[in-house]
Amino acid sequence: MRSESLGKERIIPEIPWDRVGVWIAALLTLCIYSFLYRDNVLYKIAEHLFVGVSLGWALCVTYHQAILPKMVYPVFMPARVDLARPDFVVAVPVLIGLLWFARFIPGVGWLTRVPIAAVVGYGSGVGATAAIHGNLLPQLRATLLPVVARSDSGAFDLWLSIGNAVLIVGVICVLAYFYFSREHRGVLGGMSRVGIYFLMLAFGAGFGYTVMARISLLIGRIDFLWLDWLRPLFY
Amino acid sequence: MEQRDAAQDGWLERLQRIDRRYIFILMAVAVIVPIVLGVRLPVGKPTRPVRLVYDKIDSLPAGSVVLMAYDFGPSSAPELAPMAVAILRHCFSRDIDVVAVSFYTAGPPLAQGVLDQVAKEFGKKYGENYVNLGYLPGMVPLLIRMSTDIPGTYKQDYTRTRMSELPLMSRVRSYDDIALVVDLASSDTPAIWITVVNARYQQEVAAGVTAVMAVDYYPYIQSRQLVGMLGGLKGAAEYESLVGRPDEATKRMPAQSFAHGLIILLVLLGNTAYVIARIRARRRA
Amino acid sequence: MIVQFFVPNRLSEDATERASDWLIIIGAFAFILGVGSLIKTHGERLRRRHPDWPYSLLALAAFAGMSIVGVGWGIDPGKPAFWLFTNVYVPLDATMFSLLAFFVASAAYRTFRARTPEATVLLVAAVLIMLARVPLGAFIYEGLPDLAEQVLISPVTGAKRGIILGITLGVVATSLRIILGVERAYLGGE
Amino acid sequence: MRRCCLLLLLYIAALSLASCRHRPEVGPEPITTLVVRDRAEDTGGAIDLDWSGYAPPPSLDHYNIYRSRSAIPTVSGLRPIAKATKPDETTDAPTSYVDTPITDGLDYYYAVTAVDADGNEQRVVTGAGPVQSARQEPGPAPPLDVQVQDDDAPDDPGGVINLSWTLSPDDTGLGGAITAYQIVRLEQLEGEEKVLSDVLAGRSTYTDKSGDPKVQYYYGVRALADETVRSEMARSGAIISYGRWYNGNRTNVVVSLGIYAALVIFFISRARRGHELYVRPIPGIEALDDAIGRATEMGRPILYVSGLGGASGISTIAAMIILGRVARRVAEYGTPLLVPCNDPIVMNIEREIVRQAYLEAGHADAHDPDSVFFVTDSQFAYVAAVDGIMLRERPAACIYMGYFYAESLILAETGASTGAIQIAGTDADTQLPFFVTACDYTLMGEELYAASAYLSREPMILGSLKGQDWGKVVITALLVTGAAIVALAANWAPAAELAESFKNLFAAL
Repeated sequence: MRSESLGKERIIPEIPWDRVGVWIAALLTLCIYSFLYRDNVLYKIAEHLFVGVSLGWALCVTYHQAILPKMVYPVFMPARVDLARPDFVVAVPVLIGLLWFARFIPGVGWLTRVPIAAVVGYGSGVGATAAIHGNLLPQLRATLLPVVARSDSGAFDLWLSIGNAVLIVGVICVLAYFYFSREHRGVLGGMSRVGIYFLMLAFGAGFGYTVMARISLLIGRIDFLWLDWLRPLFY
Repeated sequence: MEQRDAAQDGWLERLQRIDRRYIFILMAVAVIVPIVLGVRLPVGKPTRPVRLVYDKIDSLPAGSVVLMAYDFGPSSAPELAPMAVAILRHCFSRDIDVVAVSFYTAGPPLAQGVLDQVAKEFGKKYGENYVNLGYLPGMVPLLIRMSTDIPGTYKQDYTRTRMSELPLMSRVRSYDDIALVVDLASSDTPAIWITVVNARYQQEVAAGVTAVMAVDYYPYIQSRQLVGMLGGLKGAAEYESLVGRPDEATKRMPAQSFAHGLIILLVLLGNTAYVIARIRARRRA
Repeated sequence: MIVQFFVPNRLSEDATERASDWLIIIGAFAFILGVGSLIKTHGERLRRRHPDWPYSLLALAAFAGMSIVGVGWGIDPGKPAFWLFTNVYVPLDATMFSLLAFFVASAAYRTFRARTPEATVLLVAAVLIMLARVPLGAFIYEGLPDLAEQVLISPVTGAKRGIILGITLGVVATSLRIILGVERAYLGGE
Repeated sequence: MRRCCLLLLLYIAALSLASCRHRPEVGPEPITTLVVRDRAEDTGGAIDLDWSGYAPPPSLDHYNIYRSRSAIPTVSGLRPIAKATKPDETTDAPTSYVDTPITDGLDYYYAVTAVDADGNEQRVVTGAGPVQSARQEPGPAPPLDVQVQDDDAPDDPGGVINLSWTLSPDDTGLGGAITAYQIVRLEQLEGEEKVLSDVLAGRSTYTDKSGDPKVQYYYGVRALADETVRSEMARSGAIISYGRWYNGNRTNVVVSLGIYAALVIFFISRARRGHELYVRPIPGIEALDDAIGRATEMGRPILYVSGLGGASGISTIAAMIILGRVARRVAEYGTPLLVPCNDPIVMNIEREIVRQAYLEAGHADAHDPDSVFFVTDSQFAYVAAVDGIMLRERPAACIYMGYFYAESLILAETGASTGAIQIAGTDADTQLPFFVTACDYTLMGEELYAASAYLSREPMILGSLKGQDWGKVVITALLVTGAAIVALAANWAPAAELAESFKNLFAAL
């Protein structure tokens, strides 16, 4: 067995020697793992508890971090949000927000579309410019690479050149795959076939990277069960 | 002869369609055994993206401010919390101050735990050397707002202390006062930091991401939109070795290796069975 | 039919600020409707004595308990709501996520078969990365981690960039359709 | 039902009771005397405050200090300029304070209030004043020649002023007699100062971004020797800053958006005039109908998950559009539909969409509004619940459209284990590998948006798809040209400048 230094400096989950907490956490962890065998009573308990607690937490967070500082304080306690005088403009979004409930009142149900338009309109307005500015232009610029590349010393760099060429071909072929308004035959067909290989390669690599992350998480849980829950029972 | 063939085919078939639960058991064993027995393996040399982050922080003068975004919840903490610890140790050991934010509801308490733990090691004070601003919803608009007025955007910190009472915040008005943003993320928030904050305000951004996302962010390193990146537990382990304090991540690497080995073995096994079965079928035909 | 009155005026940073605050408030109201939906679903199950009604009761009780404790006593560290958060929410969340380790293994085993050339490419790339990302890979062959990154970085970056560019065009086109009012399906009608 | 309502009422009552816990009560004992006077033997700009107060330690947390140019009858609406807090748990809060820097020769009024641990402030205000600060000892030589200039960068939002000055003759750099320069801003030449920042000795420029555009300001710079010893203030002339209406750095964004919008609008209007448009078949979409058909045959429901993106995300919007078509088909066949939601806004919109779809299909009576329901906004609690639904309701088809995070594989593997047909579509490129491996059909990236266009068959939307394709052609052309130019530049020096300017076309500033 390893030395006792292992148990120190644990960050997650941060449970201050509270054995009850550890026991609850450990038992719930096992409840979820029981799902791997099949759906059962324990999993159902954990699942419903989880749904309830998570929504309750979300309500608390909304209350403390959105409702109070954005709606209540600006009007009733301006000093708490560093405002000199009450800010009554928040009434406008409050009214728009109330329109969500229009659905329950016959005849004015269409008013629900006002908040919908607000949310979706905002998203698309920000989305369009952000997409071009943050994605399209920089990504294009980064792809402008010399296919006949020289290393810093000025000598011809074969590997870099190949790498750059592959990259550019990859971008173009994948774009060809996403060309919708023409049948994929001939040159376009060939390019889109190549594009699929590029996509598969990227997906395979993505999968490989993910395997690592997911296993890290499992290790985290097993670490918790072992170090925080079981091991102290023996020592 | 005919009968033996069929029997073998059956065996191969079964190997290919093995019940998922056997795989689950194998996986559990592969992870539990190294942890319980405390197996050790070396970490290996740090990769370039990790080095870039380390070098960047290492080059900042004392008194600079690093903005750390804790954009992850407890579920990704096994991967990202060790990174946070390693990076914080690096910052605090170089007298760099840290402002923490979160665009993930469950982020702030985690941030607080990690910050307090590392601050204690280095005797750093809350409010002077580090601040946790907590979570606010609506990431993109917030980021835009922070470009002009960070204290005004947050108004109060995570424990609802007003900005005027946090000495560190008097030095941090906008991105101009921030030397580096480090986004520790379990979702696509680094892309938002890049597209909004790096693109618009030329703020340097580094990322610590889960291993899943690592592959997505290579293009950004190459296009220099990201200073560097820590990917997954391995990235954290590498940073730990750069900072010279092997910890959590380093200890967990052996179980990681075992589990990877298992999956690769399974894939090879499945494919061997598949190929043999196909060759047999073809030969019979 | 619907006026796109809410497209933010990008000229004014002030307007953007306002808009974001407003969206937070509008979102808070939608949240109330969401909570109502949950209460209704589970309340209905209770009333009809659906076979799973005890679980519904548990979910409602957990929700009510958590929200009352959290609203009343705050959600800062040291408060009861925070205790519930760390000892109930956190482990459940992390465990649910860690189920992926098992699913990744079974998905890899089930579907990683060299059936077609495309599938083979996927398979090889995945195995290569898996090996390279742990010390085990360097154990087999020292240059493997570097080799894997080198071989994969160009084509993978290329493919990703292709996807990103395509998505960007799609995003802008969809945004344009919405702003021009051509796309109205999201409003529930045409 | 009545019991439900009763429970709900009880809950709301408990919640409101709980939220009432933080009611302000009577504050702590007020302070008794407050003495304010100019600090002796300094170089000006400092006022000493001393007060005495009776407040037993548990009820007193700290003192708030207020300053104003007029008498302070009440502190409501004012912000404290400082707080005098206990240095540690065992020591009482201090009863004196030095207010610096302030402007010499102006009248100031002060008030101090006691605040208890719950944040309650004393009601009765104890104030003092007026008082003026004055210079009583010579300090270091001031900096000279303060110049101000309105910032004129292409992305200037207004309110940005660049300051420069000549260093004080006493400034010998860091470690010398002068430690720093203090920058202040004034709205009137002899008015109140607002301290902006201190810059280290040896520096002679500063940019103020905190001002408002179209407001006249004066600036002042002082050399600081230490906390109380400072030079006279060197003042600048008046300046008003103006912002730019148009961010010149972003011309390329406007131009590309313009070109692209023109392309899209051109094809949309062409489509409107009845031009036929071809769209290549997308396998995943064809599979949607089969899946609905199969579910109907089996008499099992269809599960539609529209991702974890918010309502304003483009992929979520695409998912909603597809949901609209699926719901219509489902309404025609009378197949049950389950739409668990993760975002309350999305839930509300999708309810509306599904209701409309049933209405259009002429089966408004068969519509169950609760088929679209909210689960929770927590990622994994949501997944736990959806997994439960899959195993208990056994849907014949699982459709995942929209933006996904790590949950993609949990959903897809659980779905696969129940034997359902699975169709996925996402632009979350991290999650595509999992959908591709675990689902029967996957719409990759842009295909998701194209699918919504394809399904609607509406010429205008197809037209925009055509515009998108032309966008790709333009990008490809740019890439090929660009790569050629860059390759040329790498090997032939004269082309380098051309390559640089070409690259700068895409600079995102």
